[in-house]
Amino acid sequence: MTDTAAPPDAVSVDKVIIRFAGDSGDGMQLTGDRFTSASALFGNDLATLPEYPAEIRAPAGSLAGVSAFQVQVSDHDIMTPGDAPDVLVAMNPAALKSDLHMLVPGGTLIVNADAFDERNLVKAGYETNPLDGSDLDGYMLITAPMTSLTKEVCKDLGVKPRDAERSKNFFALGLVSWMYSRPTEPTMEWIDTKFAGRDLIIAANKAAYRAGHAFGETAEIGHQRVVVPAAPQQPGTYTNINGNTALAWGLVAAGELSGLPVFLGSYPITPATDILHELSKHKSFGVTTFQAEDEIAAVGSALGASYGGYLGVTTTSGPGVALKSETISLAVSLELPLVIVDIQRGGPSTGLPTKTEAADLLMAMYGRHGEAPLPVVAACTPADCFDVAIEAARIALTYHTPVILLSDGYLANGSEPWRLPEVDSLAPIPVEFATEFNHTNADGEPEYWPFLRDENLVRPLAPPGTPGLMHRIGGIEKQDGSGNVSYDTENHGHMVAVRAERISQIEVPDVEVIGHPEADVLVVGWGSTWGAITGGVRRVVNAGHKVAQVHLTHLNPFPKNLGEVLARHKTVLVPEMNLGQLAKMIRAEYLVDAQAIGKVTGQPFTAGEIEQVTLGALDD
Amino acid sequence: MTDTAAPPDAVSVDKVIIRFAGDSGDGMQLTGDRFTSASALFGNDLATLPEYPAEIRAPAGSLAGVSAFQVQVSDHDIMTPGDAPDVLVAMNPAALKSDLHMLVPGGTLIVNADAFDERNLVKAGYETNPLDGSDLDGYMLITAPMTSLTKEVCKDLGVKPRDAERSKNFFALGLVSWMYSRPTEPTMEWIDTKFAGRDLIIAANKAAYRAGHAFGETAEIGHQRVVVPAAPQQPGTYTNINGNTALAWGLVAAGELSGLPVFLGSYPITPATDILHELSKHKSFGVTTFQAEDEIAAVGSALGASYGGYLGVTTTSGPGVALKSETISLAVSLELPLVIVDIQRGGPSTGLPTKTEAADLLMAMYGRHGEAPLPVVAACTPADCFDVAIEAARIALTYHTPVILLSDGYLANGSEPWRLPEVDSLAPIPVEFATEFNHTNADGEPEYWPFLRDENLVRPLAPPGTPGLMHRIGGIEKQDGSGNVSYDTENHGHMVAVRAERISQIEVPDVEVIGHPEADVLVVGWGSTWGAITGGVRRVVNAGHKVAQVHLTHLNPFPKNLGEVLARHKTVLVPEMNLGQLAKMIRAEYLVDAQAIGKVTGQPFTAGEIEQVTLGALDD
Amino acid sequence: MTDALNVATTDVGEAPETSRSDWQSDQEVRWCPGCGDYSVLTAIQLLLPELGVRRENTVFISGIGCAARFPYYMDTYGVHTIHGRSPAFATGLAMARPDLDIWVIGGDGDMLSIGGNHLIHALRRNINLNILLINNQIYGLTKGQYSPTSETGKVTKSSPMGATPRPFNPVSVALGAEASFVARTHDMDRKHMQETFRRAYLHDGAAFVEVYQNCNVFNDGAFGAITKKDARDDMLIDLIHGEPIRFGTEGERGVARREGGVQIVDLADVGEDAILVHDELLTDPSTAFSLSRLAEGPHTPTPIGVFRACKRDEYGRAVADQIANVTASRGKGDLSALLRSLPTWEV
Amino acid sequence: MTDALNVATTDVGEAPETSRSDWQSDQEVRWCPGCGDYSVLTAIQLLLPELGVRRENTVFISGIGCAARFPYYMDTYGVHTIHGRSPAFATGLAMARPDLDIWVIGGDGDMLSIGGNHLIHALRRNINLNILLINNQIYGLTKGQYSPTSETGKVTKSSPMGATPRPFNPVSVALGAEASFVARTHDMDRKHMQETFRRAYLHDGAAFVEVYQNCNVFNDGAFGAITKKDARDDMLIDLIHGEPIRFGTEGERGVARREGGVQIVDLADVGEDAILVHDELLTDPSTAFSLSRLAEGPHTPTPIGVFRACKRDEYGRAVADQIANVTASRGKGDLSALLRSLPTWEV
Ligand SMILES: Cc1ncc(C[n+]2csc(CCOP(=O)(O)OP(=O)(O)O)c2C)c(N)n1
Ligand SMILES: Cc1ncc(C[n+]2csc(CCOP(=O)(O)OP(=O)(O)O)c2C)c(N)n1
Ligand code: SF4
Ligand code: SF4
Ligand SMILES: [Mg+2]
Ligand SMILES: [Mg+2]
Repeated sequence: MTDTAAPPDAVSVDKVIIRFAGDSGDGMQLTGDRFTSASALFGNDLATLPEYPAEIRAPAGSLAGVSAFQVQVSDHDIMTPGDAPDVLVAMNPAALKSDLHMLVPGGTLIVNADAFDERNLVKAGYETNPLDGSDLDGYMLITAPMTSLTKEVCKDLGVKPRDAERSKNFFALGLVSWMYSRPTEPTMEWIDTKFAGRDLIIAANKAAYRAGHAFGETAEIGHQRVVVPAAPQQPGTYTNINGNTALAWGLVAAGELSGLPVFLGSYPITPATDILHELSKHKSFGVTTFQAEDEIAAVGSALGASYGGYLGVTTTSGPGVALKSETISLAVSLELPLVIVDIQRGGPSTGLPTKTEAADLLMAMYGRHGEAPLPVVAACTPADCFDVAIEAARIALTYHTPVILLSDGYLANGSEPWRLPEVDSLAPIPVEFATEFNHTNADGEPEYWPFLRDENLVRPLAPPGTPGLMHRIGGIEKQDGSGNVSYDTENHGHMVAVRAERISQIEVPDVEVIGHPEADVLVVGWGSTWGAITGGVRRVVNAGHKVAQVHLTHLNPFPKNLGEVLARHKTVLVPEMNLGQLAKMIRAEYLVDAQAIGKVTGQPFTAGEIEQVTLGALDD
Repeated sequence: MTDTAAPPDAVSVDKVIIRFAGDSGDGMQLTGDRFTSASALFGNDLATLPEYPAEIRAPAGSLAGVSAFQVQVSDHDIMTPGDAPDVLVAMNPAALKSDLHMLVPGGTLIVNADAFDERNLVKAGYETNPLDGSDLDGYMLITAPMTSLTKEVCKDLGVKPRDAERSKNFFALGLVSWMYSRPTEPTMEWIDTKFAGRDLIIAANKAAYRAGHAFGETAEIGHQRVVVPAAPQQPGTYTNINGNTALAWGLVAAGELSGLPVFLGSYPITPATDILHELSKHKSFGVTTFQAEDEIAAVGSALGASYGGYLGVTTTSGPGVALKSETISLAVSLELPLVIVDIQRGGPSTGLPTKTEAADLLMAMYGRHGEAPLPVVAACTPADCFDVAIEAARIALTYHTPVILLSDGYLANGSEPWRLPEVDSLAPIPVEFATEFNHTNADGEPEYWPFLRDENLVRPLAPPGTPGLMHRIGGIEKQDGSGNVSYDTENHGHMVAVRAERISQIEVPDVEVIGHPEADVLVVGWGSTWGAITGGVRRVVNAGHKVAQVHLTHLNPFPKNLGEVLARHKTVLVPEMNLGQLAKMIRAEYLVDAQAIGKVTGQPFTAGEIEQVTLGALDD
Repeated sequence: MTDALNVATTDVGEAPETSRSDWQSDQEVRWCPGCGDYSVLTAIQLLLPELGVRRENTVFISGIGCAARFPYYMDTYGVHTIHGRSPAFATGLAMARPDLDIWVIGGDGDMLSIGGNHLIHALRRNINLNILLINNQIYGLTKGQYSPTSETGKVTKSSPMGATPRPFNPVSVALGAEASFVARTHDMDRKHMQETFRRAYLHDGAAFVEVYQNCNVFNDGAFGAITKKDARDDMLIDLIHGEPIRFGTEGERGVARREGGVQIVDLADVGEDAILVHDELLTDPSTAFSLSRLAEGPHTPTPIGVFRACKRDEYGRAVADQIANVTASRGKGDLSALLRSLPTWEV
Repeated sequence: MTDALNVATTDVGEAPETSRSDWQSDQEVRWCPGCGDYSVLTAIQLLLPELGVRRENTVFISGIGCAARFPYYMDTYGVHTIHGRSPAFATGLAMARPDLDIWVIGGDGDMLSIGGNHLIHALRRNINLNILLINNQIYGLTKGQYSPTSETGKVTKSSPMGATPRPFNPVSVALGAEASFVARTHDMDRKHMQETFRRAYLHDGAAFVEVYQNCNVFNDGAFGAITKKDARDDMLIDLIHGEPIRFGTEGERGVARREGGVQIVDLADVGEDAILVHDELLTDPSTAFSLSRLAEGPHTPTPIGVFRACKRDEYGRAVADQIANVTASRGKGDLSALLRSLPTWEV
């Protein structure tokens, strides 16, 4: 076994999409993750899509229990985990049944033949064994007795057959690593660290990996060895990161940049829980995490901490935002900083908790009683979650307002290589609390007015503990300036207008138009559709069509130049993982005939789909 | 004292606007109410606007404690309680201070001179007594020592001075009734009933009323006696009703019309609480009322009752709707009937609980996670609350969906004469529950599919207790048809589409265009702005301008002809008690440059304001 | 019109006999292999045929969580609502439909964390519900965070250094909330579960049952110290109405009163007469409360069985009675008369 | 960077002396004349100068309701949040700012109806808050609906035929929820209030005080039977740590244990030695719970004073300690290192 990254007999391709699918117990996420990491270390660009089964452990071997991990590995800058896999690894009949339709025609199909026994076939709903018939004729089929070969190599190590069986995913990894010329060493090292202290397991996993690798070398699997060369990348230090980790780190960074300790009030909910898990680990940054009794207490405690001078944050998914809306409305009224993170999932109601969707935009905008405007930002890639978390905190702390940050299940669990920023290059977030009187009353005495605004209409903040500046605030309408309760109707009208204006005046960067300079069709996107749109538009532009793209990180307020950009293009398409929510906002704001391209199947868009609709729009 | 409705010396006017203002303890609401009832019995058309002080009892005599009741009495069909009062009754300095600016120039000002003592003047913030200077020169000032005269006439009755003082509002009522030639008898009868058993109070109130009446007759108050003739009205039986009572009765009626018992789950909140109070009285209609521990339990219990085969209803205001949104999303997913009533008030947050506003429209539309569409209807006058409550129930029970009904504080507490419908003329709401299997499974066995839809995409309902039709439903995505949990991504996309389509297909009546047939300016309204818009547009049309009006009872789905109607007019104005929420919806839907005319001062629009903006739009 | 619900409900008369399989739905049960929820399900599916109730009159209402998947597996009516809200939904249903047998089922997170308020209000009101709180001292469905019943110091993904707050004792919470029926059982003893659930079913009003349940994936063995077969004799104190509270292989230990509570004693030390005779019917919940304090957590001898079962007005019935009384005294509502109940005038 | 909050907080050192007026804000107090809330306000404004605390370190957090207007009248920091959520808001504030004295104040509707869950969780966690539940057994602000503490049968606008559910006993609820400090006082005795609030202030952790308060507009006289001057001797049982629980003009009655609880006895019948000596410090809350059951409602002799005051870890400090410990052992977090904590590679 060699560790040459590019063996002499390998053909070079510019990208490959591989999908590992198996039972939840088969370790497919780990396998996919390892393949990804090895590819990342090798220097490829990549994008991943883990797909877990629905929340409860389904019976082994069932269709409901299928877990899959798709990764696209490329020698160039890519945007998505790919449209259709070139290679499908199916560890059991259920995996084959559920995912075969995705494989490109003529694609490579690797199956664990041992798993295709009577019991598993029945569970997957096969009447006859698909490996026997001619159903798979259109694919390059590689059947490997993964379980038995793994048991075999483990026997000598003294590993019990039942334990040995668990290592069969490393067989698959070894085989695919051979086929795609991935380096072996990083995986060996990783096994050593991951299973440190459990020597038998280390030995079994390594043996299985090597067996798979050897199977590739020796068995006549008829598959050409392939290499995906490294992608040209900006020099720097890279790590492979998923969206939720990046988001958590962004919040830690925002705390450091602002000099404020972070307080996270949260209640577990898929797919947001991992942010709570991650932040719970970072106490040495002064991060306080609080697992509240429910979402209302989660946001309430975060707001209380913000009032106390912390950077208050709350993380949740759609159902949680719905529950939090009354308190968010209080935050709007109190004009306190607060970051509300919504990792969107399939809805309505409990919906599809483990599938992605982006249908909470209008709730973020309007899901509160009364006129209660607040800024909304959205992340576009896993690594971007880091930047957008900082941006959300920056807006919250600069303008003293709650901010909603939208991410989604696809970004949360998907990962990509991330060139680490230099910490010193991150812009500080200056925060200054009030320490002095700011007003003189009729008797000529100085006093503190909590709602005396600056030129940006921003009020001062004096956390409790500040000598002399004692004051009272609340959710009842306040006199602008003094902050005293006011039932005055004119003042209320004024305050409603001021609250609207102060949000609409927030400075956000202009949108950049990417693509053809004189495009007829403009594709407008937000959130995790970025990758698919960029990929799709790039294909169409490369094919010579007049198409361009803008991406919105800031959904409220919109970038100042957006209206003018929209006006320049004949056709405006808005692909979204909902029924057209951003399209609605654009239409209302700019009276532009933005066409909604909705996808709400719990699956992200592929670049191919974007390519199709864009071409379709060009035809019109 | 005569009871001639139109004394021979009276001048006739077509309408008068009277505002009674005093301390919360002065009984102004009762006074206004009595004046209104007497006028109603007399045959006038009328519209009222009660204005309570903010929720906590303010100190007597303070500005915060002013309570007022405005009524417009007319000989023709009127729409609003009037722009500016012709007559202001000010029972104390605070009332004068806070409301004088509203009075029309040259208007009649009636004050209780006894209340203008040092203490009260200071409390109201007057440095000198305004009755003394020349500040009131522009008005027809009538000062009456109401307190002392009332005490005087009560002395002989054996009423203690402190108790007698409480009757001074009847003095004011007597005086104004004399001036405006209101019949006396109904008020005497009403006093007898209202205070039955408390003879001294009856005597005191009657004596005070007569004293006020006599004061008008005898004192040379220099005010011409006036009569507002009866308005031509459709023959029928009339009652004077406020919006919350009408809404409660509408719900009772919906129960009767559908044959379903009504279940109200509610948590008290201003200005919705009175609906709970009213429905609690109607147990003999089989109405169950449940004061829940919070809004979430309120809507949850109502949904549980709906599942059990009741007409489930929940009533609240904006903060409550925010809290209920997660459960409403469940109702969308379960496709169960449910009526959610939102009596809007000033927001955001606690806002202005006793002031009106209509800024919950976009929350009603979009305030839920995921794509969770539901029908939205809004009432336009107090009496209309009856019809719209029935309409909301009809949609909920016909299409098996939650429906949001929007009313507001102005409608809730305001009243108008209502010609009672014949009960037999109300259209029944047919409801049929499933009793039989509706599907045959693969084995040829019959079964019940809870999500097998009819041609309107409506699913059947089989409440528990129905033999044989046992089934399970939940908030997780369901397979269309069988209703079983389904994580299938295509099915989810299908269900999202079906849920959207079934709401958008709901049949609602077309809008009617009122006003000039070839109007350049179309004024579009919803909710309680109806009166002001109708009044304002009528004035402009009568002045010969090309202006028309449409009113939307149905906000989702929009009436089918709305787009075509909008397209016919050059300018579209949308006056709303918010910053332009309906305007946003119209712009997004029809790409029409609908202009938002926002008013968020806790006060309804006046016809005059609508007249002004409409004229302004004509100038453009 | 509205006097009777026009639902085609069951004729009166004997319910047909059923067997366990009649209560099993066609949905595949999807808990982790080895999960304690299976035995709870079995206990219920074995009990219901014995109760002689009708499937169409039986409803399972749940929130969200592993335990809350329960309704899908029962061939009865069922609603899988949202996290924490099952007692609220069930309250409306129970008030509307006193003819139904309603079971509310959910986890410790569902009913004591997000749903705590609805639970205590349902208990206070004494709504006619059989409430099963499946306590595994962990959030199962969201993959292992500490719950309001997790022991102090519990290390989980959301508490890597140990969770600091003190847990609720669900039996104490229920008693503090005026519950009229409070019991505890565990997933390792199907018979005991069945008997406890039967008692809950027979109770008129809100019956609260805490079920210790093993989550073998995220909190394996949380109750092992007391529920393992060979530990039970010494670690489970079975409360039986009218009997002295004794336990131990030979019944050699028992519970006796002491100043300000109850305590575990050796019979050898105090004699048989000192042992407390269990009385579920006491109107004063103080003794039941004391019993709930015997064990701080499931690792010292722990009482199971019915702590309290006392009669109190059921809320739904009280509300229905008001409706019936008014209707009897004033007659059925007349809509036309209602519209004319304020002063009217003719034009 | 984030080790210390960059708020200009007070220097250490003695707090300056203050007088009552220093604690009065410039806002006009707007309760109904005669409302019991006035005397609660006075008690607090008289107590705080005695405690020698700093105004800027004192915060009042409330929800919505008449009682919840409290913060506006105090010249301290204050937030009038939303209905039911004050314990949640205050929990975040207390965890963030252990240097503050936080008072949470609200009505029976605010804290036991909509806010019940936050309350019991704050008590369970033992967050460092002084919680005053102003119980007038009615919804005052919304003009008179029954509350979760209204007596069974209460006729109000929302219960014209009488409210049917059984009320909560707030002291029992708190004890069932693991509260470490539980007390009761009433608005007619300023001294008693002051002393009870002082004890709450001194308690480390969550201190829960139920204050019987007369709403003279919507529920006048609800507590009259026990709080009227001439009734107090016979109707209020003042719990004093270390002393036999006696009451009556001559101290002729007292509280004694009985099987399964406590009861009121005549000293003449049982003798002085039978009288229970009050012990707030008992770890087992059973006796405190029994005492809370002595009166079904405020019309028979009712215990006031401190039911329970026992030491337990305060939550905020436990959380802060974890942060301090990690920081001490691992050093302050280094962002650059964090970003490099997963496998990295160089390009
Ligand atoms: C509003 C809302 N918040 C959070 C969640 C996520 N969630 C689902 S179940 C659960 C807790 C599960 O724990 P438990 O109730 O103890 O049930 P178990 O899974 O242990 O049986 C949580 C937090 C949700 N579905 N909805
Ligand atoms: C979310 C929400 N629901 C309801 C209300 C209306 N509301 C305000 S205070 C209150 C109850 C007041 O009772 P309590 O808490 O006992 O205080 P009290 O006025 O008696 O002091 C209610 C229902 C509200 N403001 N917000
Ligand atoms: S996670 Fe735990 S509670 Fe949930 S199904 Fe698995 S074993 Fe059972
Ligand atoms: S309504 Fe009652 S509680 Fe509220 S201020 Fe008036 S007397 Fe006090
Ligand atoms: Mg659990
Ligand atoms: Mg109260």
